Amino acid sequence: MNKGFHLKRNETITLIALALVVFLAIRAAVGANMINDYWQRVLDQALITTMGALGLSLIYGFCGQFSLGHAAFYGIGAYTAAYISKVYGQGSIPFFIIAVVAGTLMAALMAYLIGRPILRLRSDYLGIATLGFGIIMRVGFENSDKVLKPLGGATGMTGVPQLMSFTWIFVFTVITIFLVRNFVTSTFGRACVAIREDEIAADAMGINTTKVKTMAFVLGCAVVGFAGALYAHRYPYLHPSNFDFLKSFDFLLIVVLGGLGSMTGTIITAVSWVFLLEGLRVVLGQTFVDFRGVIYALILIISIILRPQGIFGGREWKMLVPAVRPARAPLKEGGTHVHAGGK
Amino acid sequence: MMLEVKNLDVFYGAIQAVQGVSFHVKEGEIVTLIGANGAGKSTTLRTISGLIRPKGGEIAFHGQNITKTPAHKIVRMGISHVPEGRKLFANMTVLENLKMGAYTRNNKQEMEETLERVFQSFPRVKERLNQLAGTLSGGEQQMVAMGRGLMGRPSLLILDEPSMGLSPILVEEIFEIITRINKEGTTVLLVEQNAFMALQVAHRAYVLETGRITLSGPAAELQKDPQVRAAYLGHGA
Amino acid sequence: MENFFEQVLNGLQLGFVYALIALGYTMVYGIIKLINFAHGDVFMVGAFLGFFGFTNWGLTIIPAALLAMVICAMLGVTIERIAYRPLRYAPRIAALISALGVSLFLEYFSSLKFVFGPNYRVVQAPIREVSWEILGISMTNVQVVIMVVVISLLIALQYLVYRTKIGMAMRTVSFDHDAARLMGVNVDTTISITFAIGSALAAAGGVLFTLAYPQIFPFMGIMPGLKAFTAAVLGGIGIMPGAVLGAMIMGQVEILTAAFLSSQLKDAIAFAILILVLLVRPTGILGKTGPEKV
Amino acid sequence: GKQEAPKTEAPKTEAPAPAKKVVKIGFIGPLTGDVKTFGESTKNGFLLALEQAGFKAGDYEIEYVIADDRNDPTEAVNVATKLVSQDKVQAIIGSVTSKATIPISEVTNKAGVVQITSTATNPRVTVDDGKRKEFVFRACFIDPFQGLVGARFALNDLKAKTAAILYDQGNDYTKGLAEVFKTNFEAGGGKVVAYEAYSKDDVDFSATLTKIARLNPDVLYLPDYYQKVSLIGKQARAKGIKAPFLGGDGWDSDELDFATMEGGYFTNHYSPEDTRPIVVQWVKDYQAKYGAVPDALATLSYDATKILLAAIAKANSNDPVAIRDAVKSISASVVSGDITFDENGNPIKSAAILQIKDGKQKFITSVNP
Amino acid sequence: MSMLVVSNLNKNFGGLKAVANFDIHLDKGEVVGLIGPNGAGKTTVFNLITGMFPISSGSIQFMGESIVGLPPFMVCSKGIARTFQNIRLFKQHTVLDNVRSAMHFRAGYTLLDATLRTPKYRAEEERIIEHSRELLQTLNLINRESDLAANLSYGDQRRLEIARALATQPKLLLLDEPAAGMNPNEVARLVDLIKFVKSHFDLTVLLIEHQMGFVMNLCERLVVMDFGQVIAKGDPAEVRNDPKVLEAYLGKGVTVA
Ligand SMILES: Nc1ncnc2c1ncn2[C@@H]1O[C@H](COP(=O)(O)OP(=O)(O)OP(=O)(O)O)[C@@H](O)[C@H]1O
Ligand SMILES: Nc1ncnc2c1ncn2[C@@H]1O[C@H](COP(=O)(O)OP(=O)(O)OP(=O)(O)O)[C@@H](O)[C@H]1O
Ligand SMILES: [Mg+2]
Ligand SMILES: [Mg+2]
Repeated sequence: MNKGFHLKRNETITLIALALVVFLAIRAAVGANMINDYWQRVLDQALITTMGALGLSLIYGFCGQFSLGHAAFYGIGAYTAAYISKVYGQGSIPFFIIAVVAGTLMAALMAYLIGRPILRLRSDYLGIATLGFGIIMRVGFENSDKVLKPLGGATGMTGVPQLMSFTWIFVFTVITIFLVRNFVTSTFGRACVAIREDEIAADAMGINTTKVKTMAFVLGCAVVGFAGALYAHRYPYLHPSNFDFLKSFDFLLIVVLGGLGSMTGTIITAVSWVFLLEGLRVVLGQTFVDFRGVIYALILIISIILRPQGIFGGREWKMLVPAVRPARAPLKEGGTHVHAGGK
Repeated sequence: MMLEVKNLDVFYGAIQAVQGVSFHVKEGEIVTLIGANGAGKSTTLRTISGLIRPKGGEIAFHGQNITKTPAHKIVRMGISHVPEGRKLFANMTVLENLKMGAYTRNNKQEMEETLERVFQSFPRVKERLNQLAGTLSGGEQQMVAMGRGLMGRPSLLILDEPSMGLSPILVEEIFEIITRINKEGTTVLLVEQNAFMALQVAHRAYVLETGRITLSGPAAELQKDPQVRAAYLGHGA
Repeated sequence: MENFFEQVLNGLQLGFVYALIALGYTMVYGIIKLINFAHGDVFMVGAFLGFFGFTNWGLTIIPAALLAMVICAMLGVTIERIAYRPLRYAPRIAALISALGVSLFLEYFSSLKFVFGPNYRVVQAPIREVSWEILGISMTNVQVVIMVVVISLLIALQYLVYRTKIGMAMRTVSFDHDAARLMGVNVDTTISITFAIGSALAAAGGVLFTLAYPQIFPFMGIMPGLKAFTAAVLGGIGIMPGAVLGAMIMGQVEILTAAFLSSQLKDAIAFAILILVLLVRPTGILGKTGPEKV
Repeated sequence: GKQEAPKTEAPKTEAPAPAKKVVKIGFIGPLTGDVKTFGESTKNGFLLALEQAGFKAGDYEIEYVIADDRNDPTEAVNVATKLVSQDKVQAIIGSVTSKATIPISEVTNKAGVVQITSTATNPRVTVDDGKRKEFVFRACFIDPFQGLVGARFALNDLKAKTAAILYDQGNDYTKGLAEVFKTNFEAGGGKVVAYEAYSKDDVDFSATLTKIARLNPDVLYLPDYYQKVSLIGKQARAKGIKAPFLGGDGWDSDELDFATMEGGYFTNHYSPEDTRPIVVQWVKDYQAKYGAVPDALATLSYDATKILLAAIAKANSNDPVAIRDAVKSISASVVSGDITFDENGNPIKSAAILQIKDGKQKFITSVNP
Repeated sequence: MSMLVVSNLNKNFGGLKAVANFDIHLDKGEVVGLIGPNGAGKTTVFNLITGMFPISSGSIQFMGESIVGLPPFMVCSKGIARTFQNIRLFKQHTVLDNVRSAMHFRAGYTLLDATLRTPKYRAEEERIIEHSRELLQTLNLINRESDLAANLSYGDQRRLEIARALATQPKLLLLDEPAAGMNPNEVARLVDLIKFVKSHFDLTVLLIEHQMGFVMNLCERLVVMDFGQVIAKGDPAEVRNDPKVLEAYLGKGVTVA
């Protein structure tokens, strides 16, 4: 067999090139006044949501761990970063970086502390336990001002320097995509899918399921914590209701509509979903503004009925898939064992 | 004619699993379908009992077209299908599983009698009446599944690989039971991997290869057919 | 001490109210393994219908409740037809997302002006509240009605599912649709009946709920629905006595925390206890444990 | 690079005035979601004010855009950005809650668009971290005023020595009132025997009410909206609490459970018994158009819009800076009283104390700031 | 050399004694068959050896070391791999990925290597694919490597389970009814395959099977159990004529190829 030539090399470069083209196109559109502040903001929100959804995609889409508390980690990342940036940073870039790193790590740490015990639970039970964690965190956010005054508690937090721009957010999104892709296409990602498909068999095949599940959970939460930290620097006001269980459902439906185990689906759905919500505003105009929620719900029901496996269910865009060359066709029909043993 | 299948075409999405299959089963017969893995045997059976809708072809039971009849109505017409992989109700007890077999029958007295007959065929089942079916061993489950099929007092019993995973002594027993049920008046359509045994108990047989019937005839004849021996009986090649 | 007993009684009332919703939730889950997020919203529709029954249509409590139950049963069957049946062979999560969509739809649609409208309405109960003093603790007729209804429903449902033919059919459907069909069970009908019963239960819950907490609005189903579902999980989802037990615990934890610890923390403590219980019993208090057969 | 950051934010210059003689006003409110009913009221008030003005202010035509924030902070920012950068409005009326209004104020103030919120009471709407948001105003009281009035009324008129307070921990309106009431009640020599929180979705208050019943306070302060206090009031009476209820302008609605709240007092912007023609006319017009008695939310939104229109007329300009300056120095007579603004964009106006008596609101006294 | 020594093993499920005082002893390089009536406890023995269920009492020694109480993945990493009676593949994984997943604990790179795509990651991934493809080639599945496991036919799925087990590079292979659902012709091919695999990978094999043709052709030694206990052991010829085995398991008319 052709030793050492199983992996392709080029897809990373293609991906970077593509990102660059997209970036320049958007910048050009902004320059030509084709994208105003509003759509720019929607785009930024879409990218931040994409990051968060990729985090859940790791946890649920790839590793099959049903989490209904994703937004809580979004909040942990956002509040931690916001606190540091507001109280110590006051607009300085080094502190901003420290803030973002701290937000990410705090989300990861909390994910580890809660994930370690509860990842033993299965499917709906895990879902409800994570949901419970989300509600506990919300109560925490609501009372946070009793511990750290600047967090604002139930009345929300203002005064975080708005340092995030499209360029930053775009670069971070691309980095996140790479990170998630590299994880998913490694042995760790394969172990995750194995656990999703059959935890008992995965265990029997030597996969330390507790460890891998925790890893995916911590990583996925770190990613959404990171997204939260960016959110805090792009949206001037943090409020506990930004991070409650209804927000967790938003992430969930993006991951499911995108198709479980598909990064492509998650990314495309996250962006389109945010644009859809805002687009409805434009489409419905003032007369039908009341119907926004109704139409949103209908679109949700219809999309899932039309594509129950999600838009990209199980499939992945070429540039994101593990680049394994196809096996060279075997020389003869049949395998080696045919010649061995027996008659 | 009890069961007549004509030109059956069945698809899974774009894949055609059964292609123009025709065969029939006469009252009182044991007919077996044999063929390699993935030949389409189970698919054919699932189509007869209404679990899958065919793309083309016709199925008639006692002359009545049942091609479009829903599965739950077909059961009432007297066809019991013991599916591949047993499909027991894992979280119900053995007894409840058996009672489910008589779901379409409303006669309590009759049910008690049938139950007794099932116990006679499978004494082991009687020992486990209150165990949850999901915790039985493979062989035990197969016995319950067959028992459950018999509880409906079918005129046609469809068995999909009843000997799978059973110990030799039970395989023998299962085939004995099949013969006995048949003698008592139940017509049997049997799918088996164990072609050797199947051909021994059956009156007639059909060979299915990648979705088509390639051979048919009296079981005794097929047993001697060199092609069949080579492909399905494992010796003589 | 008297205070403590009175608080326990408060907890009982809240617990029974949760149980009322949790029973329907757990039954539907038990049969089709779907977290029917729309259950809380059917409950809301039931509450509105009851309200219209006794304020606009001049009905007394029982006819109003029956009417609400019948209409909600039809609503439940319709929802299943449109939003869940097409997903019967899809992954479980697809139906859950659809349920989420239905839930949002019912909430937003109901709050349109020409439907129920967005307003909060005060329900003037059609029965007069009477309270008795027993050993210094007061109890109301509403509390008694709710307790009696929950306990009878529990017994009726247990009987239905474990002793009747339709119940047997439901349990086979819960396991494997094809196998159920092969027994002669009409799967579609069975699921429709399940939804009809579940939704009628939700409606009954909605009407009784307004007796205890006389206020209705289109989003009223979310929190009680969530708490009831949590209660069902706590007790072991799919198991009806578990739903009642879980609801009792949720009620007590919430009330006792608010009474003796801190009203701010009551949700946090309630869910913390849920998580702790699940860690000890991963499938809920009455949930079946033991190794999976490999 | 680091120069980038400010660029994508709206530049900190004032929105350009259109060449035509047109002023575009945006309205933001929760028109969908669980507080849609608040959004509807404020929208009604807004539209009625525009209609009565004939969509004109001074020499200027008024155009308007209506937008929904679903009472969600993220959506509020998006929609405010949309109104500012896409619809290019010069002024915004809205939103209802502080949770949606604070983020909007961050956008409007940066973009130089005038904003008047009808009902967001949190001080941070107009002043944050000691920095005044020059373009942002409100038509309602801020929490300190109503809380103070309530506390004084309890001490002096009701002669209360002890009070119990229940508030929604997730809602800064009720939380703010509760805090200020507590401070002032205690400062005035009273004793707060219970200070208890609940959450927005709670329906059962029996635990705290049982506790409070045993403490037997002289007054029960319930600074929440009408629907919640109706529910709490009912359960409080069932628990045998006899003390009068006291609350804030959130009570002002036709949908308050008058039977339950009978005998309770609340602070408000005006009294429906007020014979000023503007009040009488307002109630009449609103009823004619919408078939309901206006609640506090509708009234304040109406007032906010009227103030804005008056300012536009006074400035006779569509330049947001000119409009802002006109608002600052305005002295308008609107439904909720004669209003001027203090340096923080808060209205200076008197409060009324009303009682629920025989199923109606009854004027008790008026309190000046 | 002793590969596996199980002694006095017991397992109760509630009141049911599924395994009772069970003993078995495997030497390196042996192919041993574990047979017995349905419900005798054979699968349970596999589950106990591989750590799926906690044992009630007894001892299990693998290469001189006790593996009692180890979780399944540890048991696997010590060198015991298994297949399942009811096929448990990773259905939505491709055939190649099924095999690669089983090499997870042998992948010699860290999360950091994976994230940064270091040369080490590349080298190891190359090695993993190389090895996986060799296995697929051996098991005649290479043509289907990019198909989803769910789309394979039953026989292919059984062979993929064996390939996946081999990917963990075991010393001891436990096969639970590998020939179930195969026709005699396919069974004969499977016998050849297992013989080849055994010698090629230097394995010890313990297998459960009901098809006597398969067992007699393949196994050097048989252990027969009933009601959780060993009722007979020895070479196939001895066992076949043991009256207890005949009565409990084989029946009279047993046909052995
Ligand atoms: N649900 C399904 N979706 C797609 N393809 C299927 C499905 N079920 C079966 N097939 C395919 O249809 C063909 C026939 O399958 P079937 O199960 O009828 O074969 P069989 O003869 O019963 O084989 P076996 O002996 O393995 O049971 C096979 O190629 C199989 O892969
Ligand atoms: N998880 C479990 N819970 C309860 N009982 C169990 C469990 N697993 C197995 N049993 C019982 O233990 C006994 C042995 O089962 P086991 O599956 O080991 O049998 P087996 O020898 O493999 O049979 P077969 O050849 O039919 O597969 C059976 O009676 C079975 O019902
Ligand atoms: Mg088959
Ligand atoms: Mg077994």
